[in-house]
Amino acid sequence: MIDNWRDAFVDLAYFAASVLFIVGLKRLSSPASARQGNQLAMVGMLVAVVATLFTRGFENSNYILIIVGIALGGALGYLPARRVKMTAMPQMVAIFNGMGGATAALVSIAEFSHKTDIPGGEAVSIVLGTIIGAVSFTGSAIAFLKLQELMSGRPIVYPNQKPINAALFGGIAVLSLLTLVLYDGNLTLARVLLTLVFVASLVLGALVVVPIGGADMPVVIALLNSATGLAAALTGFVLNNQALVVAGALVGASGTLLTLLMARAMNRKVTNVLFGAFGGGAIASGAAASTGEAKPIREISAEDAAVPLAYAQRVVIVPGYGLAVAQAQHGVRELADMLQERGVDVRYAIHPVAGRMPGHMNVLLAEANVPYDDLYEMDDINDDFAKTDVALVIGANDVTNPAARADTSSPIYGMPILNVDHASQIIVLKRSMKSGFAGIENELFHDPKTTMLFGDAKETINRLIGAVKAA
Amino acid sequence: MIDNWRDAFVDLAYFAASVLFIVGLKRLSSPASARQGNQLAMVGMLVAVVATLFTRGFENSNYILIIVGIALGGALGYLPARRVKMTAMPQMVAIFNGMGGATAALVSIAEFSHKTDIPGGEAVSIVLGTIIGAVSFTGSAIAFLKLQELMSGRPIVYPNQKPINAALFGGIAVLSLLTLVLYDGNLTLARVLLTLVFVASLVLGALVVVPIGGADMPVVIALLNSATGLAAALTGFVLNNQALVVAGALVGASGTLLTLLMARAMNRKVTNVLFGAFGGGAIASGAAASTGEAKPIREISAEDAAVPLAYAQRVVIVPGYGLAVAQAQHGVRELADMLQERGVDVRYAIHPVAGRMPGHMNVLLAEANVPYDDLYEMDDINDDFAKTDVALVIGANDVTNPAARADTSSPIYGMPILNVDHASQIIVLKRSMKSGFAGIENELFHDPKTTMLFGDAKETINRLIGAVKAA
Amino acid sequence: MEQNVLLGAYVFALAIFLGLEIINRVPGTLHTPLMSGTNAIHGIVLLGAMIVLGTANNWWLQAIGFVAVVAGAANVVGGFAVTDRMLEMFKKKPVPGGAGAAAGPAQGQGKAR
Amino acid sequence: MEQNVLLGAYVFALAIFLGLEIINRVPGTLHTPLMSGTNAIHGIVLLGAMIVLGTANNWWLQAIGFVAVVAGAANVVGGFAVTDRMLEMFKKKPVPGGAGAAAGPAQGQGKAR
Ligand SMILES: NC(=O)c1ccc[n+]([C@@H]2O[C@H](COP(=O)([O-])OP(=O)(O)OC[C@H]3O[C@@H](n4cnc5c(N)ncnc54)[C@H](OP(=O)(O)O)[C@@H]3O)[C@@H](O)[C@H]2O)c1
Ligand SMILES: NC(=O)c1ccc[n+]([C@@H]2O[C@H](COP(=O)([O-])OP(=O)(O)OC[C@H]3O[C@@H](n4cnc5c(N)ncnc54)[C@H](OP(=O)(O)O)[C@@H]3O)[C@@H](O)[C@H]2O)c1
Repeated sequence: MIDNWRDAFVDLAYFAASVLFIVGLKRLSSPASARQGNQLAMVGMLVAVVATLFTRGFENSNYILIIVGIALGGALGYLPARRVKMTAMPQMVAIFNGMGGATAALVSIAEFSHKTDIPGGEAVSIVLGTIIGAVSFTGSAIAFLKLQELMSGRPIVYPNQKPINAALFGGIAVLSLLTLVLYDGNLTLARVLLTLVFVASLVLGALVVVPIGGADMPVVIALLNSATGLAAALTGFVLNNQALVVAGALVGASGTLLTLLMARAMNRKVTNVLFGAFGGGAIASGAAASTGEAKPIREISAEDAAVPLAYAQRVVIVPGYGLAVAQAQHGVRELADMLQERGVDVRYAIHPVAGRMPGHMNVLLAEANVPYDDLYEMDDINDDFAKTDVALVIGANDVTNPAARADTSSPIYGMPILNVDHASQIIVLKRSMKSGFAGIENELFHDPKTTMLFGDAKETINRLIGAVKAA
Repeated sequence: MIDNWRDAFVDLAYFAASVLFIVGLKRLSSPASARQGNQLAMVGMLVAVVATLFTRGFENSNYILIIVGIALGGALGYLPARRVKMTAMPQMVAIFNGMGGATAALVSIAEFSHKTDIPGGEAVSIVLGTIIGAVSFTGSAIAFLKLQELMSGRPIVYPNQKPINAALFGGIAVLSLLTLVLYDGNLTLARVLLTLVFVASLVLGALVVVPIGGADMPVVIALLNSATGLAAALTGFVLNNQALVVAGALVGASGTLLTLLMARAMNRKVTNVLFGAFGGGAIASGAAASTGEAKPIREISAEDAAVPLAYAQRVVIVPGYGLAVAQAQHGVRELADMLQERGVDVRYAIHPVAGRMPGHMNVLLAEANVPYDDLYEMDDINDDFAKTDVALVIGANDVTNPAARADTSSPIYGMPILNVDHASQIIVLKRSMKSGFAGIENELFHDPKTTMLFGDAKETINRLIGAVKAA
Repeated sequence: MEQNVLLGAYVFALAIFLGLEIINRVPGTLHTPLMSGTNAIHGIVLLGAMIVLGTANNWWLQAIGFVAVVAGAANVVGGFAVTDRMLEMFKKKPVPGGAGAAAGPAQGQGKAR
Repeated sequence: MEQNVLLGAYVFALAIFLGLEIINRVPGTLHTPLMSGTNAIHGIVLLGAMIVLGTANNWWLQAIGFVAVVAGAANVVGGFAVTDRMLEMFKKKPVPGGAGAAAGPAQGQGKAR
């Protein structure tokens, strides 16, 4: 009787947790309620974890291990999460995602290694959970290494890349099928095979991600994230635990859609990200970039740039990836404050894929305490460039490239861009004439209205601050 | 083995049907794909019905009854559905909804009358399914009678209405509880009790809907629709049939939300609809209407009205409930064609709650083959009234009432309205100075720019057509 | 059985959430066809009636089952037919008769929102 | 069991549809927090690790289970913490220092879309 109540409590708690995840995810996907949504999901997780402690059949001696494990893992997760710099968020997400994938794979393997009468559906779930979890683990780990620059962020190409991956994939498929065919008769052999599947999947995960460039990592992480969700759902099937199925499937589906949305926002195809470099575009643009050097540009000094800024009525700041690289957000904020004190109307134009992860600029500028009201999304500010005296482009490139609007042959053709070229005057801060992420030349820099202020963004901004003070 | 395959086929078909319902509903809720969505749901239903014929345990002799029953019911549904006039759609939906409610109640009763070892959860589902199905049946029937004008459409008030309903409701609750308490020991008695619950619920459904005015019926039908969905889901629990659970729950939830959206669109509270007349507003407006007679109005003849129409550049036609009553849509279409041939730019302004059901005007005008491109939703045309020479208001009243914008004491304050009063000239076609659905006076009719053309809309339009020809 | 009830509750709750999510933000024009379309969908209860009638082993159950099948079939067929008729009217028609401007079909759909 | 698998499939499919429905049309600004938030949610697989460890009856299963619990807990706690930090930055702050115009909080939220 008591046991029945206990089971009912656990079941009910899982149900409540599932509902909390759904509502949380729903709120997470709307800006005003996003934080609350995350907190609802947290509550759901807490409920589910506590309920799991009441599962029947636990060995008493294992409780202490569980508690210690959770405390240890929690600390390992919490400390870096609170400390890490905002710009390092993507690699944090990657590493946590890898942890989840590892968990799913280990749980699948453990279930296979101690259960005996495994029905067919469960066996399939176990094998798939092992593969997907393992791929997600090593894939995320490589993504972490690349983003953290412990490994080169450039696409790494090794000989026979495609045949090797194909062979590995085929091997995993064959081993998996063998496992499923054999386990009913020879469980011991099947267990060995599953271990091989696990190891091969680990290698596959790494090999698939190694050739992908660092800038594409957000898409890759989003995809691996959705894979881990799927693996969690599969684990749920094996354990007959609906909270896992619901939460895992939610994440699997929403993660997949999110991946597509992110890829679309940066005008990339997911297949391109996974299986190729920038393709034809990269070559064409390389050529364009080299011929581009011939066209005239106008350089400007910090002192000369300070004058139009200080005496403008309206300035729009266009931040890009270079701002993040240079960690110039605090300087920018200072410069903007100074200009605002002088009565200049300063606003920030935020392109959805400026930087290297969606929302990168928002997070970065928020870190420097830029008031949220000064940030304008692309659609809200694009018409205002025509009325802008100075557009200050800081380490942004592709998101201002007018070729996206007009040049059908450009690899970024069709990507919505900021209409920086409509401003009366444009000042661009970057280190050289090098191209940005898409590797293509930017006509904007040759526009007669544009002047270039070369140098690392952080230093240049500091010089600008000094010059504005003097102006 | 064969039987296993058979079961698997049925299960799979139900699963496919559920997915088709979901995708169908999804497409139904977007204008461009709505028809396709309905057809997908149809396919789902067909799949589910065919699969059910393969359920195991059917008596061979009953197949013929099933086929005859489906054919008979199908014909009873199909023939009126194809023949009925567009304006009679709401009552058609009501009667079909009632059929569904009856089915759910009957299935619940039948299950209770032949099953023996009924678990608690199922018993609860049976009782609730009986009550909700029965209420939905008679409620929908009364709604049908009212809309079909076989019964007065006015709110019918009988003495002690509230106590009677409360007593009935209490009686049903007590009988239901008794049924649930007793069925385990004395199933025969419980069966009798359930029959009483059924009968009482039938009476309750009728009594609840009788006092509601005909104009509120769309909201009531939407609510009963969602109730039938819920009853179907409950039946699904009893029969352990997930297709019923999924489809029923989908309809239950979406129907409830739809009810709220519809009520909000006509600025009504669902509780008001169910439990009260128009409340304070009705009284206040009665007073306003009587004092209103004193204010000046300007009448116009059809001949005089034809001239500004024929020589206007831009005419916007504002159809309302009176157009539906007068069945004047074909005349209006003819008039518009004539004007367009003369080079006048004629458009229709469609208010979301013009008429007596959402989308009423679209359906009505579509019936008269008005090109869909000429219909403009409120938000799309409201700014254009200022550039309109003549606004031709045909049997519309509340949806043009400027009090909704300005007069905070008005019962319709806050309802978005068509900015008819911004047009250069306004011609209103109605029979008298009587008020519309909300029962309040309309300042628009006293606007110096407004002229009134009294008479039944159909006749007046015909006279207008003649006069335009002559002009 | 226990397990079935629990899973049934998940199915029910998820379908509820899904229904709410799908209907959120539909334009007013679609309220009536949607009401009528969902009306047809809950006619799925016809399956229940078929099962009752199919497994009926006395005249009394046969009678209830038959009535239920007739009513359910009317709900399904009538509901879908009415909805289809309504939606048919919504679709773009060739601009009839002497009317002037003929706009592209894409435009017509765009305005639907 | 059969029945469980079937119901599990319904739960899975409905959750998939629900996930797709919810994520449809999110603004770009939320892509990263959403990715990170869903990342934390799939940490639910920690429950699986707890069950493995809790029911483990040999050192080998205990070892796998323990590693899995640690990794799962890191996923959950770290994921939620990172997401919360990100979202915290999104919320409206009092306009700092000498900056000019101070806008109402309602406005700030409205612009978020
Ligand atoms: N947001 C996302 O989710 C995401 C994810 C992946 C890819 N992407 C892609 O990334 C691009 C983002 O566009 P974007 O305009 O922000 O960046 P971008 O096009 O990559 O250009 C960044 C520019 O910053 C300059 N820069 C680098 N370090 C700098 C420093 N320390 N100081 C000053 N300047 C520096 C670089 O020029 P120099 O070398 O000459 O200084 C470079 O041209 C888009 O193509 C987008 O599709 C975005
Ligand atoms: N669409 C919905 O879903 C729905 C559902 C329920 C309620 N409502 C409510 O209904 C109202 C709809 O507004 P509405 O402007 O369309 O209609 P309305 O405000 O009800 O006014 C209709 C007008 O048409 C006139 N009329 C009636 N029969 C006529 C005929 N044969 N020829 C010419 N005129 C005739 C009436 O005046 P005379 O008697 O002087 O001719 C009446 O003032 C709103 O208040 C709305 O909230 C809407």
